[in-house]
Amino acid sequence: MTAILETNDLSIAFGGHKAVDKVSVKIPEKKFTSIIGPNGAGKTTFFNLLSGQLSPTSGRIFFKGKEITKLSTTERARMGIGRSFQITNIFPNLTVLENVRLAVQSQAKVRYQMLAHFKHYKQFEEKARELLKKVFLDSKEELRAVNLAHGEKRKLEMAMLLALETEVLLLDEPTAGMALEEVPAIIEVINKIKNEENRTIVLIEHKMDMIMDLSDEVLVLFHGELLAKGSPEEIVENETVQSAYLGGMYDEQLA
Amino acid sequence: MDLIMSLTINGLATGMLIFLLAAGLTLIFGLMDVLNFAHGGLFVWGAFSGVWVYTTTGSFIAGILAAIITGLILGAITEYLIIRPVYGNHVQQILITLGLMLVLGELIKVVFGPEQRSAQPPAFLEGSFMVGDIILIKYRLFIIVVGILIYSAVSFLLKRTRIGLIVRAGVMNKEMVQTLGINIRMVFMAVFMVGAAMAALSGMLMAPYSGVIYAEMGLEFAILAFIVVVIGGMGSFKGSLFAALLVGLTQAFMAYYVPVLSLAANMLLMAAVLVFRPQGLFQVKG
Amino acid sequence: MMLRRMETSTWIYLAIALALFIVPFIFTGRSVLFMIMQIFIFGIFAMSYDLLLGYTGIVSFGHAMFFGIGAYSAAIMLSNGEASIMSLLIGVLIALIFAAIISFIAGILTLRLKSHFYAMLTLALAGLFLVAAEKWTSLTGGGEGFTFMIPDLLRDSGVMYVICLLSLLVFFFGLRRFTKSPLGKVLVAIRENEDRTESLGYQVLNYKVIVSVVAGVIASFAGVLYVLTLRFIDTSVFAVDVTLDALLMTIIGGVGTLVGPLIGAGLVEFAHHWLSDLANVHWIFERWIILYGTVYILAVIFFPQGIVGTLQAKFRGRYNGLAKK
Amino acid sequence: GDGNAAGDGGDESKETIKIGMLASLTGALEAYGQQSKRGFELGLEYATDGTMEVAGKKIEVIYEDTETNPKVARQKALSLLEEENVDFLVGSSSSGDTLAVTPLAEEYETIMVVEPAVADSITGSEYNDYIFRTARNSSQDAIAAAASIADEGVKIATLAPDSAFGRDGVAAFKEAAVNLGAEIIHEEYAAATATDFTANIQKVIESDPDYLFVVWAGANSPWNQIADMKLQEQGIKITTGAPDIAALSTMSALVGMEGFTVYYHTLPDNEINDWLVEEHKKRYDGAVPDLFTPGGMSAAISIVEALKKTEGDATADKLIDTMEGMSFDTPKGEMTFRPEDHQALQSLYAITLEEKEGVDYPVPVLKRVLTPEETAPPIKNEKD
Amino acid sequence: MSSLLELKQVEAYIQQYKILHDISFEVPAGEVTVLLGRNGAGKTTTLRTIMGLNQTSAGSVLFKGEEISGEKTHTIAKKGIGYVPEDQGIFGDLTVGENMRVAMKIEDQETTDRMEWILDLFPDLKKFWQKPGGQLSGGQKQMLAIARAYINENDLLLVDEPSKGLAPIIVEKVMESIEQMKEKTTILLVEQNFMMASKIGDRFHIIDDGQTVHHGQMEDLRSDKALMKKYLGIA
Ligand SMILES: Nc1ncnc2c1ncn2[C@@H]1O[C@H](COP(=O)(O)OP(=O)(O)OP(=O)(O)O)[C@@H](O)[C@H]1O
Ligand SMILES: Nc1ncnc2c1ncn2[C@@H]1O[C@H](COP(=O)(O)OP(=O)(O)OP(=O)(O)O)[C@@H](O)[C@H]1O
Ligand SMILES: [Mg+2]
Ligand SMILES: [Mg+2]
Repeated sequence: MTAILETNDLSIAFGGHKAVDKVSVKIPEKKFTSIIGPNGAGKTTFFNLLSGQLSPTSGRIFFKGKEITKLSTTERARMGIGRSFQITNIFPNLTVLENVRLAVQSQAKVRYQMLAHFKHYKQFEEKARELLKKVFLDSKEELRAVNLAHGEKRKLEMAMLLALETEVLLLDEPTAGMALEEVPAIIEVINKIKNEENRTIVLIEHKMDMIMDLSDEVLVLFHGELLAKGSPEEIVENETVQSAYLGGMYDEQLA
Repeated sequence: MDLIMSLTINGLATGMLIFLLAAGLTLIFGLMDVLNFAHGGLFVWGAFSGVWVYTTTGSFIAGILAAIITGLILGAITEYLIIRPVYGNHVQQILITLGLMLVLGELIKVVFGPEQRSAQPPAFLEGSFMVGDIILIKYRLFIIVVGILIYSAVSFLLKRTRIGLIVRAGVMNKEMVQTLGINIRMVFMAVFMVGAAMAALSGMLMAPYSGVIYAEMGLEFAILAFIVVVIGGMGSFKGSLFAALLVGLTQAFMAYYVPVLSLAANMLLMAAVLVFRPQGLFQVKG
Repeated sequence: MMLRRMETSTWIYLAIALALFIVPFIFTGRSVLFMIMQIFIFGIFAMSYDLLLGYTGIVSFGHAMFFGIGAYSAAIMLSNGEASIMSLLIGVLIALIFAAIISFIAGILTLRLKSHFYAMLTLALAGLFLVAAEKWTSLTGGGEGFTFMIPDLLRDSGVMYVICLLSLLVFFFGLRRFTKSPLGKVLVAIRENEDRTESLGYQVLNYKVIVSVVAGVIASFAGVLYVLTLRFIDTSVFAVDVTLDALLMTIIGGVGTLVGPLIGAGLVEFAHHWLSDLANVHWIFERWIILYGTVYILAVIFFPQGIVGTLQAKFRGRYNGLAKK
Repeated sequence: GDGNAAGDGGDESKETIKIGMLASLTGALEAYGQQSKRGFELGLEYATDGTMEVAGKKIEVIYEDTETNPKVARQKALSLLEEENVDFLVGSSSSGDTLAVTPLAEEYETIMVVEPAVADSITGSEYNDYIFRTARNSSQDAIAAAASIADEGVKIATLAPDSAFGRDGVAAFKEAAVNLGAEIIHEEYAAATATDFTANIQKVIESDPDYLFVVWAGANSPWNQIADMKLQEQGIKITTGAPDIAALSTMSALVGMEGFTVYYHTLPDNEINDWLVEEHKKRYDGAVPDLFTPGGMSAAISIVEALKKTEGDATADKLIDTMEGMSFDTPKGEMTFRPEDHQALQSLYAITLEEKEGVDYPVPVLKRVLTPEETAPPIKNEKD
Repeated sequence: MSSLLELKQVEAYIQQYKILHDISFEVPAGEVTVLLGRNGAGKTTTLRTIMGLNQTSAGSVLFKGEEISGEKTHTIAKKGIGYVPEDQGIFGDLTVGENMRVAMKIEDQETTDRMEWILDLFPDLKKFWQKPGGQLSGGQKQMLAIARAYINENDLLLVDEPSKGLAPIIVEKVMESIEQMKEKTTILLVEQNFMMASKIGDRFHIIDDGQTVHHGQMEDLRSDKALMKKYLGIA
């Protein structure tokens, strides 16, 4: 098993507060890794470090064995690290299709093409439609994104993320605030990606049932440190994890 | 030494005047996140209405009051009609207040006539006295005092009262503040009125300082105010004071030692700040 | 084959363009042509401004700087050398290169910051150019300005008219293509949500700098045409008013559309002419700026899309305006 | 030149003489524009004895606002020349507007009477045959300024805005003053928009002159600060050109100052001026004519006088012949268009500013009339 | 038992879209009433309409027997209603402390006591007292939003999805806190986390497509699998 992403004593502090503290992990290629941990444990911050939104105070990050610690967000995105955000982040005034098309276009070599008509790039549009189908949004492509329901916006984000053709997908609470009813649809999308796309997925979630269903491996962050890692089953059994994160309710929830 | 003292005092006075001008602008931006390019218009209106009352009644104090009242009234109208529809949208704010600036400047000519008007300091502030070889111009000392007073009063308001917090919170999320039982519209209007009154007051104080007022000075001084606000850090009240004094002193000393560059001094200062410290010398937020 | 692929709107524009070529045969008076030429020139200038404001969401307060650079480059070349086509071409070349360099530097420095910083820096730079033009008297004639000769060919206002019209068409169709290119789409994305565009892997700064340079170069060309029609130059080409004019034209006509600024230019020039003529009827029209400003304010509040944008929204039933920031 | 530029204006059969006047009727210089306009109206009336006719032809005037914007000036001039077919252009309030128009006068072979723009270049480097100027030019101002104070051994410092206007003004003054034996010991230039003059005045004090000559035109002015910094108490006398009445009221700190002026309504002693003052008061609510009112009037008189001489012939060539060297009476006494550069030589006035009962600004009181010969400027055009 | 809040046939629009068609329910004093319904059913809109952030186009909203529809939001808030919005409504540039201070209507012994209680409940807030709200983690923001609503003495609290994005252990704490709050304050809760809703709710109303379609006691719902499947998509 090769690690596609690897961190080495990765740390970041915000004015003395260590949000991520000496985390060394290996994220296996083409596997599904989940990150859990209490609120404020540093999960989102860890993602921010991986994707380049933040730069670490110390430690190093490797992507396919190459060090990327000093690279910018865009450079990393182009190498193959894509992420979704905890808050929805789309182009509100553009149509659903235009949203995805922009993402598709960013992958092409025509980023600075300023003389040709975009209509000549039919392939972008086709690809975008295909992706929308994948996330079950094909009926809404002409709607302005702002008018989508919350769950649909998250699906749109997924489509845009898929368009980036990145090898690694970092998903930050893709189902937050979503009705129970909608959750399965998202899980389906994620599952589809996992099975069909052959990509590495890293997921942050608080919904334990989802974690249990999807993950190959689970990492637990606590106060910025890596508290435990292992298969979902191992993690649920882990007593420290139970007292620090799951609390007494977990069993009930599963019930 | 005398020379340096003299340049310093005069530079400080100019700086304080600029500060008074910029204070309203920075207040409105810092608290309400509104870029008010009509600031210069309020400034000229303060100057003209104040000077008009001052010259007809002969009372300087009455002139100052008139300017402040004009500022408050114009501020209320402006906030209600012009600013309210564009809260939260910088681009639109810039565009719309620029339009208001044109209208206010031109209206001055309709109401007060197109000619420039002169204004002299009141008798009790006229002239200067000499301490050793240093000439102290009374009116300038007066301005320095007023500047310090206004700075202290506003700082107190911002730091020691809940008003400052409420306004800042209101900018970030108006609805949320309302659900906390606060009438944010009134608060916003009040802040805008205070900002406008400060602009008007500085117009009135400027009049005897430069001796003349004219309708076009609005845009000119608004640009100066913006330069100061950018140098100080958008929205930082302390920054504006500091930047205004810096600009005042730079002007005074540049004019003496490197007159060639004095015309470009403000612009160069701002360009340098934008390049090396774009958040301004005293930035409060990212 | 090519022809059939063209959009209907293109046909309409081409028809209008053709009609415009006939104008000099109908109105032979120079003063009418002069006015129409000014509309073309400011139309070009406003389009370049719209590229910044309407398409990319960048506010500039110093666009006059590029206009002035173009104007002075041409004027100085023509008055110092002989008034030949050659000197004019050299002047144009200098104008474009100079504008490109300045806009590149201004862009690199401030486009990475929040919107108002670019506005302020361009304002400052334009101010510096104004000061320089006033002080460098030997080159610029200072505040009083100077008159100069233009190549004989261009002295015929019919020829000048055709040149202005051709320039307008080239820039209009060029920019239309530009905004509909893949790159143009990215610009709109930047306007709508800059952070997101960045995280899609687009290097936003590069795009903004490209736009800033393109807009600067075009504005500078408009400046060249302007002095050619005026045959006189003074520092007023660097004045804030010039930028404000572009702003008003763009807003009133419609941001984010190219026809908008053109219509805006026509309307503003025409309204200006007409309203100030009405001053003989009633003194209030001497204060036409009040009227003008009021209309403008109302436009920003009630028709933030401008004339063209509002019409488009009506027809398409779709609202496609300035993003809320 | 242009195909249709030929002098339609010279059409003999035409029954009216059309004059197009360009002035800043709005904008920064609007006060000046209004003065010229009033003066011009009164001037026509005076010169035609109220008939508004000359040599049997009616005179019609079209006033256009340049908005102090060269583009608008040119646009308006073109429409005056083409649509209205005017026989004369008059104007304008700013030198920039004027320079944008003067080449058109040549192209359309139409006489333009420049009033009140002052730039030397109008009748200097940018001169053409169709331009006549009733306004005084910057050099005349400077010479007048020098004449009112300069003398053998007088030490003078200068203060001027750092602009072409300021620097040219000082240069011309310097030449004239040195000719009169004075010595310029210091030149100081301040930003045209400055509000603080401490540094400049400080340097002037350090140079310890007898006089400080100030050239100032912007709305902001150094007068208060000059008074506050007690220059006069330190033995430095101030001198400058007295401006229009609105600006005079900013100079109350300078009572006692010696200087010069282009015009103040009590200064010239002649019948035309008496008429002007009276009519102006009658018509405008008791207001007296201001700095540029007589200029406007002079421009009107010069046109009517020229037409009288050509018996109504408005052909440019004929007019040029007639007007070169022509003398005519104006509220400021006799003026003469110098044949070489078409600049009207005219009287200026050496004055002292004095306080006067019932007037809320310092009043220019006549010291001496500076004759046209005395203030004749150097000829600067390259006319052969 | 008298009802503290009563909605009668409320209709409301967002822009031109009619979102609420017929919402009618009562909130009895001293209980926890839960609004349930699928995504986009109109739960959030209902809360916003009560708060005066949305205008009603028909129907009435009675609070303590007094009509409050049409009143300004701040007036409604002053009558004693607190609100935790769905998007948390944190003032990003203000510190945690300042966020709390803005909310505080009065500073007396009572509030000081509450403050202590809240800070014990969410120690993270105490730890990050000086930190700008915008820099908190998603869950910490949620805690702050809840804390801010608890600080004032209110008769009624409207809480929109408090458990969103919270770790299970924190969800538990929030539940505890609601149970404690219940002693003094009536609560109207919107919650997707059915486990939580069913545990602390006394009665429920189901909203579907802008209409109240069903209501009853919480105990009954838990056993009614058919109903759950029909309206909540829970198998
Ligand atoms: N930009 C920042 N500046 C200062 N502190 C920050 C910043 N971003 C995050 N933090 C702090 O770092 C810690 C970790 O935050 P992070 O957002 O990574 O938590 P998380 O594990 O994602 O939590 P949650 O599950 O609630 O989203 C928190 O205490 C947060 O307040
Ligand atoms: N600004 C808006 N413009 C148009 N439609 C809107 C807007 N806001 C909400 N809606 C629509 O109103 C309906 C009700 O939304 P609401 O937010 O009340 O649902 P909800 O029950 O709270 O859903 P959720 O569980 O996702 O929070 C949805 O169909 C939504 O799409
Ligand atoms: Mg998080
Ligand atoms: Mg909701």
